[in-house]
Amino acid sequence: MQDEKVDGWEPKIIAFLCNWCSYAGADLAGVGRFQYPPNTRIIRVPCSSRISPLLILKSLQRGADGVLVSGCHPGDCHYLSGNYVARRKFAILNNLLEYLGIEKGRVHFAWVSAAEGKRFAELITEITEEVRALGPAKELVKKPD
Amino acid sequence: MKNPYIPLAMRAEKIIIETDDKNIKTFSLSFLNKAEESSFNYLPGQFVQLSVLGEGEAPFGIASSPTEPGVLEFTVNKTGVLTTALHNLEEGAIIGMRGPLGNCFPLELFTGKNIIIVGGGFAFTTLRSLVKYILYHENRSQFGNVTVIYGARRPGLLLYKDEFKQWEARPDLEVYLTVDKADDGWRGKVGVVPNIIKEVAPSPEDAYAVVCGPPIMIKFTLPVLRQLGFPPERTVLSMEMKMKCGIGKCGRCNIGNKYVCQAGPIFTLAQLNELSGEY
Amino acid sequence: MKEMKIVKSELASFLDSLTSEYKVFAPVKRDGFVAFQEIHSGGEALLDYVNSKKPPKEIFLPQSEVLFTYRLGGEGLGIEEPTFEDKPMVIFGIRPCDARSLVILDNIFNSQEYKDVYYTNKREKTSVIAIGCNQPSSTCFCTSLGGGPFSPEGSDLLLIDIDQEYVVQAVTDRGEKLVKKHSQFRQVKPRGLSLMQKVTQKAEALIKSKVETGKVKTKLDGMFEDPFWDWLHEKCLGCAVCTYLCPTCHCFDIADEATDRGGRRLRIWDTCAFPLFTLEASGVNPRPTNKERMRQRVMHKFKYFVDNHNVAACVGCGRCIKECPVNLDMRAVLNSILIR
Amino acid sequence: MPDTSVMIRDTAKKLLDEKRVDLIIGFERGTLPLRSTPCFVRRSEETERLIWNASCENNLARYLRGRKEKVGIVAKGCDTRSIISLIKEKQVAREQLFIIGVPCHGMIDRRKIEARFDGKEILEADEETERLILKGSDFTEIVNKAEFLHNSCNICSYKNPVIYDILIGDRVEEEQGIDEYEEVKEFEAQPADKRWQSFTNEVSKCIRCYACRNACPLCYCQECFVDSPQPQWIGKTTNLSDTSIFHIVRAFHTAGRCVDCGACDRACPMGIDIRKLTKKIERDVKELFHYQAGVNLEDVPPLAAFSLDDPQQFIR
Repeated sequence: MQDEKVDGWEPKIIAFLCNWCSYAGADLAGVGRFQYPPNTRIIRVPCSSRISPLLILKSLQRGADGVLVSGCHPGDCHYLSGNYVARRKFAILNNLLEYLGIEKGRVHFAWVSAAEGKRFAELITEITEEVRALGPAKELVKKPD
Repeated sequence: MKNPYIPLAMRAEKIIIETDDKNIKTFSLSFLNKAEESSFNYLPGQFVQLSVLGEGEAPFGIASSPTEPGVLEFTVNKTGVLTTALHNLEEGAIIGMRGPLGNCFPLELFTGKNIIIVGGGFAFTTLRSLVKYILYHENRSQFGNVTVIYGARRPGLLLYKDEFKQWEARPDLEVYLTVDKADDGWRGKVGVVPNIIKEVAPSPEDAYAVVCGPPIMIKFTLPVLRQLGFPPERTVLSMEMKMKCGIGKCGRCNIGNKYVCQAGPIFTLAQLNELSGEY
Repeated sequence: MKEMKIVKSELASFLDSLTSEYKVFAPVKRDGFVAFQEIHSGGEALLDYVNSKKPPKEIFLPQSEVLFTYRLGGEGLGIEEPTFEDKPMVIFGIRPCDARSLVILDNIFNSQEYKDVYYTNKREKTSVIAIGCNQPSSTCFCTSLGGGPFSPEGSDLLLIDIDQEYVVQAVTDRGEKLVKKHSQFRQVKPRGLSLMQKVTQKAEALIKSKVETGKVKTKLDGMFEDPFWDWLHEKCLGCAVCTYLCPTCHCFDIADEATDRGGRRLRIWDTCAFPLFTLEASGVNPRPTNKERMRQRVMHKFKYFVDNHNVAACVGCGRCIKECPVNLDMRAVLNSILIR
Repeated sequence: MPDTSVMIRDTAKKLLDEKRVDLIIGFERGTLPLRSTPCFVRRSEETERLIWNASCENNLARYLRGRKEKVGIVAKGCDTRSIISLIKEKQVAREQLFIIGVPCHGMIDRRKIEARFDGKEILEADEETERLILKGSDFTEIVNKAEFLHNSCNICSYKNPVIYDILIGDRVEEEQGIDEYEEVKEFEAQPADKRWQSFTNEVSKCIRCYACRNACPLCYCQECFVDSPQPQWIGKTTNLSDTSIFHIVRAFHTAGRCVDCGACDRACPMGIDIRKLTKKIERDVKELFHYQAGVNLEDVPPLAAFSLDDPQQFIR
């Protein structure tokens, strides 16, 4: 069953990382040889504000067990205010998803700078464990009817 | 009874790029199951639905002629989801095909008549089928003089260049190629298709005009043909509408009370005038 | 046509006996409205209702239906056609207007040239048991379209409620066989027949909405370019309420849904009200505004369909009238066509 | 005091006669009891069709976009709020409009009446100030209007038009001390799995007719995400996952724009409780960003703005 943790199941996590900070942070994690679980698939985007709620929901629909959106810290946005706009958007989305009963811990938001390689590795480790604890995604997964 | 929604499996034997913008390719398809080939009987003007599974289905006029068995050819202009998917395929790919669908050019009416074939841009596909069919040695004598007027915006966008070269060399066919804008090597005519028709001024006597092209070309071609004396009953058009089922059920390709997929795609202008409807 | 009767208290046992042999669909109350659903015991069927929210066409033409599935990687296309269930079906409790709609849909899906196996497979194995309408709604205008509250067309059996029992008309051989096979059907007494007369006359008189649809067709023949269409659509929202809830609207889309290594091709309800319906990949749309789309809906139902099949694609069930969010009433549309 | 309908007609007639507008969008008598229907009047003599009553439930702001002509529009409180949103989003110009504001006592929810009479059809309805006289084939009943108003009307605190060029009749006293988020709070109080179940129960009724989207004055994307062929964001069927995403994303798109006029809810033929989503978002926008849609022309829409100290506890 989907609800049970299947033997050998590994969570799949989609991470949308902004090109200027978080992606560089991920890069630095690699260069610095900070270990983190391999469950995350990274999609590089120009800015965290590029991420539409649709991309997050679509990820959950098509088999992601967790989603992370990460951008520059406030004040650091390459486009000056992209992350501030994103912050408002995600505040509403985050509340809405929780309100509808989508488990907390499926969708994550973070600020990771280009200098935070270690933090990136830690963040991914934490998120992976949180999603692992939740088990495979349930609510929005598309099942053929 | 056969399920009309199930496509047959075809193999893309050859895919060639037709135009210099690489947006138009011609696909030569062969039947994976040879038994299906023998029951696939078509005539010029008919179309099929081609499928790329997972991407969908779209209608394409058959560009080859039934006089050359073995392959079916389709010329595909990259515009939407399905045509893009087709363009991304490589030779050897398996493509779904349903058909043949729709009616064909009124070949019986054409018998013994002169035929003026007018095409523009990418819309020469079923006209090519018609030309090849007429030129086939067993068929040629059944038709009178054949005139082909075909134009594109510029030389690089003309389809079937090698074939046109052969056709131009034939004595039993008059070919006029034209472009809106010539380049250095261009030897043909310069000007839009309606103007070239005026210039060539084919006689309407005992003749049918067959027109296929972009809406703007059709719009300006029809008055010219009328002026030359071609009555609506002897002006033949091939129509294009968005289609899904291809078998007169899904409800979207109608012009008035006729479904283009079943009653068409070939109509005479007289028929179209009678059908009030959007197209 | 021979009349029989069934006592109301025995109806559930009749349906019970059907459920063993047939897949039985009947009206049930769900989410606050009436819907046709498979029942497993006779008691589940709802008997006193005006009509279902969604028309029973969805039993034969579901909102989405798998045309085939495919798996990539093998020889050829890897297509697998769906298998059809052998079990025969019964629709019980359908209204005469909806039963007629099936006959109208047959024109499309069971045509000479191309038989739609998905539809016909279900249609051919289904017995239709209709219940006449003693209490037609004020939005019913079936009598204007060649039907009526007790029209037998499309039904195998027609039940007419005469209080404690139903008079049963076997409309077809298939209906006759059902009657013969089940002990719950008995001889009807003359009193029952005269009651039936009264009931049907009373109900027919209740249908006050009348539209001369025959004349509508003649008018529409010359109305394609009429300025009428310029304002008719003005309040229309361009949603699919009227067409999706229409028992005769049948237009559909075909779309693929891909998964990792395979997928399926689906047939999905579609509607002339949506711009996407006719939008070509090139960006050209022959019906670019609400005007053309509204004209198409009216023309398709009351002219084109009549031209091609000699019957209007409307049974006067009134669903579009009841449910339109802006009260764009088809009866009013038809009447304003008549005075053009 | 003259009747509201008469005043609307007179105003409309004057506006058309004086050529101050080319078109009046208002309501006329519908074809069914308890129904009025949008009406488009271009000639002075046709203004007689215009009416006003408690079944003028549609939000006419929906018909304003894309018009070139000068428009006079009959507008309730909620409609004027939608108009403000449209003006802010530059979908319609203030100068182009003549707003005929009509204070509103709330609109009748005919589904509530249907439920009350359990399927028995109402054949005739007469409206009085506070009561409705409802007649069926074998009954006549008098009911209190107030008991059968739309949910959005019950909690409305903008019964009076927010902007207008003329106000028809007297202002209505706004309700004080109503908790407009009671339903949202009730929903929130349930455990997460119950909430999800109740949400999916609602959207499982969806037939993808898009009446909610098309009735909404603010749902005007040139290409709605459900209509995009490439990428095709979600499937076209009534698959539960697809309909869930449709409703979540559509509701999300109303953030900072929704004025809770209830048009989506009223349009839905399947009775889906769409406001359960939009009302939550509306509250969040108010609480998080101190913004309320359509209450003035000045405030910058919340998703086109930001503040350095916006809440971010949810971000790691």
